[in-house]
Amino acid sequence: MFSKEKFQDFLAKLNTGYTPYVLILVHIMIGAIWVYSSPRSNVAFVVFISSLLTLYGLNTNKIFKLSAGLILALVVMPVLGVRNIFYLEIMFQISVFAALSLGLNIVIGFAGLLDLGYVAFYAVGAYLWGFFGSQQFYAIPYAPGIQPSDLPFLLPGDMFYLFIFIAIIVAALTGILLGLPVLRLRGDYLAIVTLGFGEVIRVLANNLDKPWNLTNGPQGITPVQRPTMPQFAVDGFNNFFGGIIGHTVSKADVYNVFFYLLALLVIVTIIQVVSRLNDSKIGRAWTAIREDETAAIAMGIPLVQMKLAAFATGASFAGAMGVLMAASRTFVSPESFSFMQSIGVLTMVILGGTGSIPGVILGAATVTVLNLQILQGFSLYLSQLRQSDAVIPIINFAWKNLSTQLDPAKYQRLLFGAILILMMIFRPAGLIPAARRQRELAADDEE
Amino acid sequence: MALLQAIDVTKRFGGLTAVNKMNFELKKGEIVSVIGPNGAGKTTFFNTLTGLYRPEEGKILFNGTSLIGLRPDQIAARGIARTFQNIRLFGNMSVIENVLVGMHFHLKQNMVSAILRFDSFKKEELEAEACAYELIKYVGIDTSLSNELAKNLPYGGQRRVEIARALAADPQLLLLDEPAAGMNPQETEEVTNLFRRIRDEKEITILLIEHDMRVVMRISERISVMDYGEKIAEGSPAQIRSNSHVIEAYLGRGAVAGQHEEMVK
Amino acid sequence: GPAASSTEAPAATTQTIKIATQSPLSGDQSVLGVDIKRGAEMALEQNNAALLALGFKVELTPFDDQANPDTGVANAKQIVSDPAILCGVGHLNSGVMIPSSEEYHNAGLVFVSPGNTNPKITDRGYLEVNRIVGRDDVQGVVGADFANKQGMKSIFIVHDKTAYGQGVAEFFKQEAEKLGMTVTGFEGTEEKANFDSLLTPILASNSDMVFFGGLYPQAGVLFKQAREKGYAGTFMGPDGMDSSALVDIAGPTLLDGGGMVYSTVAGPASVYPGTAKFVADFKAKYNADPQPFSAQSFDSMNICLKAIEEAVKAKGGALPTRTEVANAVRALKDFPGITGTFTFNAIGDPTFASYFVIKVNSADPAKWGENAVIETLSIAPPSK
Amino acid sequence: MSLLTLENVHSYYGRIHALKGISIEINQGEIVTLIGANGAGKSTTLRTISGILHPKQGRVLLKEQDISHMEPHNIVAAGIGHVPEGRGIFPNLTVKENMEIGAFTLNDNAEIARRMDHAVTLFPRLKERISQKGGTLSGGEQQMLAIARGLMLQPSVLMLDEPSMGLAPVLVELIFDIIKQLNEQGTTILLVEQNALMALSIAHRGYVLQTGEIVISDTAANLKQNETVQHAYLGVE
Amino acid sequence: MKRFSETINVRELLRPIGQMIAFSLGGGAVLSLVVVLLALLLDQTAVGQNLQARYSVSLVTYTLANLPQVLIDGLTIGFVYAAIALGYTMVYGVLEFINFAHSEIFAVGAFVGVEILIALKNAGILSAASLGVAYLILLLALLAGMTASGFLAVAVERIAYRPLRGAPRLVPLISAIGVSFFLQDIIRLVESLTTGQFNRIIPTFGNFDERLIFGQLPLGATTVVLGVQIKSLIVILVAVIMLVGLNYLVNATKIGKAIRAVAQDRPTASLMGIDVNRIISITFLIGGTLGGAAGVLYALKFTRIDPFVGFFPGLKAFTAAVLGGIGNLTGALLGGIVLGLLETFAGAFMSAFTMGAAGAEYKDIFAFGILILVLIFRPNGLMGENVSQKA
Ligand SMILES: Nc1ncnc2c1ncn2[C@@H]1O[C@H](COP(=O)(O)OP(=O)(O)OP(=O)(O)O)[C@@H](O)[C@H]1O
Ligand SMILES: Nc1ncnc2c1ncn2[C@@H]1O[C@H](COP(=O)(O)OP(=O)(O)OP(=O)(O)O)[C@@H](O)[C@H]1O
Ligand SMILES: [Mg+2]
Ligand SMILES: [Mg+2]
Repeated sequence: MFSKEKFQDFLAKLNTGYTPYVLILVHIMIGAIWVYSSPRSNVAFVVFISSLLTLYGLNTNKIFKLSAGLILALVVMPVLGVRNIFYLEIMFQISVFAALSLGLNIVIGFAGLLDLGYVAFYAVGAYLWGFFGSQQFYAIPYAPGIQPSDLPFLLPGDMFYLFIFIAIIVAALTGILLGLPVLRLRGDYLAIVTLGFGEVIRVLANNLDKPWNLTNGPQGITPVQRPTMPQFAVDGFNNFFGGIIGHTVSKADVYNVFFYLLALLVIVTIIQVVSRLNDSKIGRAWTAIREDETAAIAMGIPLVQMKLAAFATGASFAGAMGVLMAASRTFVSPESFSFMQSIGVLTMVILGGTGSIPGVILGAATVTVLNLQILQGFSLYLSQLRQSDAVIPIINFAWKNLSTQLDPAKYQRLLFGAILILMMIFRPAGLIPAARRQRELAADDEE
Repeated sequence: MALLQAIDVTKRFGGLTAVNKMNFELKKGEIVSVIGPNGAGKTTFFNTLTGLYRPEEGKILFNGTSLIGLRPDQIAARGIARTFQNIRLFGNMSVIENVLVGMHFHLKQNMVSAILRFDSFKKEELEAEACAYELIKYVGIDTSLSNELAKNLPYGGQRRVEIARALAADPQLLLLDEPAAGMNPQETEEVTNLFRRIRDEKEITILLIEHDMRVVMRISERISVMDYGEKIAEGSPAQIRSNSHVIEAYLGRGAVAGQHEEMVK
Repeated sequence: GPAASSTEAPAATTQTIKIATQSPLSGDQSVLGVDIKRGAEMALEQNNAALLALGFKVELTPFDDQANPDTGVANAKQIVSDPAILCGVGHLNSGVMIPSSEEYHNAGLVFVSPGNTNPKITDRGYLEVNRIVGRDDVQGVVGADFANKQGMKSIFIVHDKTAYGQGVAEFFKQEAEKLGMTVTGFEGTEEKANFDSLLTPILASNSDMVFFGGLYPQAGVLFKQAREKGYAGTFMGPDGMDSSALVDIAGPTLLDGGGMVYSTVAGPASVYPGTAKFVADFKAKYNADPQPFSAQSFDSMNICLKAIEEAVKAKGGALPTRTEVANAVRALKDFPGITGTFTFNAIGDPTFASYFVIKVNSADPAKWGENAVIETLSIAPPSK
Repeated sequence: MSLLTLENVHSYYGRIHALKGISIEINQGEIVTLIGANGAGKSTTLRTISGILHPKQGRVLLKEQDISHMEPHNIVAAGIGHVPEGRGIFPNLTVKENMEIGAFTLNDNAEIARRMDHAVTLFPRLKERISQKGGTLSGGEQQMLAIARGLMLQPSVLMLDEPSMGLAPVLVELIFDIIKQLNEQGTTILLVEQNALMALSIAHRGYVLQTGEIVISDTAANLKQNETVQHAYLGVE
Repeated sequence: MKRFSETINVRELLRPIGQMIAFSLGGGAVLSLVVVLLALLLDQTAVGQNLQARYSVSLVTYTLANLPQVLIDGLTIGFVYAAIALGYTMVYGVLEFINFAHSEIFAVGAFVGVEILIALKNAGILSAASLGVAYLILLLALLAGMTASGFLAVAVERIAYRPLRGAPRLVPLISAIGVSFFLQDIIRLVESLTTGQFNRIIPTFGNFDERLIFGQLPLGATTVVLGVQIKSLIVILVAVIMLVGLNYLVNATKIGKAIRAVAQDRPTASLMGIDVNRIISITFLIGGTLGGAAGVLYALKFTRIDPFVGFFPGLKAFTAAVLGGIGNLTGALLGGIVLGLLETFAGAFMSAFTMGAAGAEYKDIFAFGILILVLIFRPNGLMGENVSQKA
């Protein structure tokens, strides 16, 4: 007979001794080989990246986890990625959104401040490099669209690295500037004010083409420079991995790898910073504020100062990521910073598990993969069916006859919405709940 | 010199004067109680002392300097810690974290040192933790409960954690708002002894509000009685117990008062 | 000849070629995006015979760019990673097209754009990027010239704060000022419903004409409210106005006063008979009128099909490479589409795109096809 | 036959097993008191009776009708009133509105007004504060309001959870007087008190709870004399 | 039998109307004063000259001549916002969460109302309708929209929010976002199944589009025609009725008291004999009904709707609710009026005062900027009262 206890025992056994090591390695191998041999299979890719979950979840020693993670992220992924750059792009976007989610998580998860305009800081970073890393400075006198295309660049592309740091500072300052007046507000007021602020930044980006053309309005700024990629790096990559990859990799693809790695670096930094802060008096003060502001202030915690710290820290990561994004796309436009983006990042945080670092990363990965890969893949599959002669067996319905109104590609929001609702109903604490919160929920669920 | 001095403090809510020209003095090392009928203005008076309310009139001097206009966290940093009438712990933080929060402004770490983990940071954290354990033990909580979420402790335990958290700030003055409410006689006796120890061993001045005469009469060196926002009497426990005005307005003549007498004996 | 080859070489095994579309299929811009996909879909269904005869089955792979650059780029990477995709049709938003086309360019995959009028799209000079619509800089100029000829003295310009709408409006303004007309106002608005506040300066300016750079859903509401408030001048707009729904929204008062004209690159039925058939087919298939850019999408897809066909033939029936298809697109001469006759120049703009100025004649949406062409121009893109 | 019966009731907070098989009987017209240390499960017992918590096992019977799975509002309608621990004042409703809500199940406006008059004569302080928001009352005033609100319903069984908490000694006396009066007028009372001595002095019977289990049940008079009780709960050394 | 005055609390009926008048007059007066002062100050500067050159009128004339119409327009849109804001406030007041799906509930109301009108039009009834019948038909559409939205809101609460009651605060928020997405596409699906298109245009009928003219003000070479459309009057009227009704319900009836009690403390409310689930359902029903009515009115006023129509008005309405003090019904009204006036003033005068450098595109920034400013000085909104928990 099947019983829950037996099953749990079985799971527990799987997670002791050498078994988890074997399981992890097998999972990684299967995933990697599958993706390698059929580089366009979405299923293969999902199997592959879910090996990160196995790696995270199973019980192995730290050094093994770390080295397996490093090899996976730094070697296996880039190699598989350049065989199908779509995967690299997905990994890149996961990294970008994971970084944003981690930043937002500081604000929401730790300090308990609901920020609905978080992409504003992302925009600040992106436009910062967008302006200084392009010809826009010389285009100021021209209305959007009518400037000559042979204007010089203001700064060399390698200033990009410097601007990552400048963006951190500028975004943090923007955070403080916004925070100063509004952080005294109660939760939901803050939510709507930040939402407004997000809109203000987007509208400014869209409108600051008049009277001086600073942002080039809705047309966006392009080309935004990238840091130079030395030829030897490209050659080196090809020499080193050429054999496995099977074709020579172009400079453009090596750029993709570069930005992917850079995003990883930012994430690692954020994780370090966040977990260290969380484990200090600052983190404790944030949690205390989240729990009871009055008691916190009576205990000597300077409320506004600590909230500002949370706001600024969260903002600074978004700023850095903005610079990265502008350079990798070589293009910035207001469309990237809509309210929907803010909501998207918020969804990642809550879906993953508010306050939980691994949870938030998983949330970012899930939403991104869902949005770019699974839902699109599903739609494409159905669209193919519709163009084929396939028939649904029993009811004898030809896919061809499916009404064009029912094209699933058009109803991604419906699917996405349904997934959100179901997730919240069945897993309200998120995919990987924060350790503390888990206990809280267990105790509360009777009420 | 007086540790704390309130001169003509007045706090109004709309038309209601909750605290009316309150004059009050506290010497270093005293244990003083404030009693008075419900709604007399005791908690409000506490809130003006700790900066949660700003009085409309009057002066508050602590060690000779004015507290008026300071934020609660600044006042806390000057050495006044408190507990709340309705327990206000950080329910989803562990017991030890609650106590560590109380140390907030004593810790020298900042964002940079926390991120870079200097040796000084590690040392300070270890010391703080050790100190927190000490305090948890001191207020009478089993240290095995240190990592329990505060809200999962029984009521009496939570009261003690609140006291530990306040002590963590290493205050000169401790304000306790009905610390024995909701405790049974045995526990009440335990915390009463705890307060005395805190004063004797840590040399912390204590000002407390309490309706439980078993506590008030036993440990107070002086009692202030408030009614309708004003101080109506002040004196030793014996004086207050026999003050007919206080009996009338507050103690009552019946069973309760009698019982307390009985109990104290 | 083609006839001969089609009879002699139906390959034993048919190979699959795919053509991608990218446009917003979800979200609030899907009104236009879905019809871009539909236009392409219809073209594929109607005109895949030639390639089928050559032994190639052509499939459509529609992608949803959600009007979002990030999604667009990710899709682009997925598109270029599928070797079966040889040509693409898209996008709606220039903001999505510009970063996505970097990927198409890197992968050598040719795209034909049915709707991106932003000059920057082709100014980069990529072989893989083409469009069959006119550029904003030309369409704006056409409009201003027309207004000038009609004797308009003062013009209030409004745009929708999109790359498209503002683009046209900027060039309209530039040309109008050059021609000596007074631009009484130049304002952008993302508002879709309530134009009361914007109408205050419009009415106060007492302008002869209001030019709206944008799309009909917004324009219709604006024009309606302007008439309700007593504006009696002429309305004008670019090809984004070309939908019968415009009169449906704006109501009969649209034709009062100076009436309404619009410039367009899409030929009316009288000039391009294919258009009428397209509209009829579209209605039959989807039970709805085609939105702007749908006919262009139909043409874009046909160009893809034709180019692939030419490339296959040039290779003797073998599967062409992407670069060969891209070159074949550029090699097309006077391709007869339903919205014009197309030849691409060195940067992918159509040489001599045709522009029409059309006057709305009836408030009945059913009679949208009877609108009169009052001016026809054939203009080359500005040389770079 | 007893009016209110708990049969082997088990209640949980998530995984915390708070009541471990409690059986209690309360007869018509009695005052029954529950005493026990902090966290013993006294409040949990009241919550289980009033339906805020549903027992995982066991039954709660009101005149032989099983109410263990009824919703709180239906239980109130059946005549059980509960003045909760921590007072549960609606902070943004005025004192008057708080009291009106107490009589929610009643539709007779005149009767409501009459009861309100009665309640504020018992607690003149509330009359002074009648249009103040509940949340700004002092602790003791809130306690008075909670009790007054409980009186508005005039239930057949009234459960009071630590009614004397935070009240001045004079008022504690008053509260106990009121409880006695109510009982004399026919209300059955279930009383939870830290001030066990006073509770036992007005109760007919009592139960002693310890970590979720009933360890002693006896008449009030006997309990008062019981050494364990004296030592642990009455503060007699 | 009781006498009328005993059963009906007249004060609660009149109070909101008085407040409404006071807010409208007050808000309008303040803003008018500001622009007139600005105009007087800037008249002789480059700003004035620029306007003179463009419109050949002085800045002061321009401002004064346009002012009355701007006030009328601002109030109209303000009442639209207020009507939507009531729904948000209602739900927020009880569950303390931002019902993101309210904008789609609003949209559904609009679609149901408009579909009925389209059906009537296709049946030829609409064009044949006399004026009286036209009003009846509008009422019918309004009621249909209200019913649909009301029930939808209740269903949404049952399915997507109720299971989440005990969860942390942000969880229902995400669920609401999910519902919002879901409903958007459902509307799209349903609407395009029938006609292939998912946007709808409300048929023209009755005399709703007519404009009542009050007079004319000369402005340079042209005149400003003062007037208000009949449909705007209907919008205002219905919004006022909704507000007064809702205010009465919440503040003067037993159900209202129960709603407020549930809002503050659910377990205790249930101990008072209140059926919490029922009250929450009623709240959603009311909120949804108001949303549906607002949807139909919105379609009437602005002609064209699509599945995403709810988003921006929803956002504005929520801003209005916060501006006024969320959870406070009168606050929602005040917030709506202030926001409506502000953005209309900004849109109408910005370009004149900035020499054309910035115009209507900044009106939203203006709205949000003012929101931030107000909240700095009144952290709980204009009408919000601060019931701080006692220490
Ligand atoms: N924010 C406020 N607004 C209006 N009145 C208030 C406010 N806070 C307190 N009050 C009133 O001020 C008076 C004093 O309240 P306070 O809480 O200081 O009393 P207390 O002496 O602590 O009483 P208790 O012993 O019952 O706790 C009370 O009557 C109370 O109703
Ligand atoms: N909401 C809750 N979540 C989790 N555990 C709870 C909750 N409420 C009570 N408990 C636990 O259930 C047990 C019984 O608590 P209960 O409140 O019934 O005790 P009590 O006898 O009323 O104590 P007190 O005298 O402190 O009021 C305790 O261990 C307590 O920690
Ligand atoms: Mg008090
Ligand atoms: Mg209890």
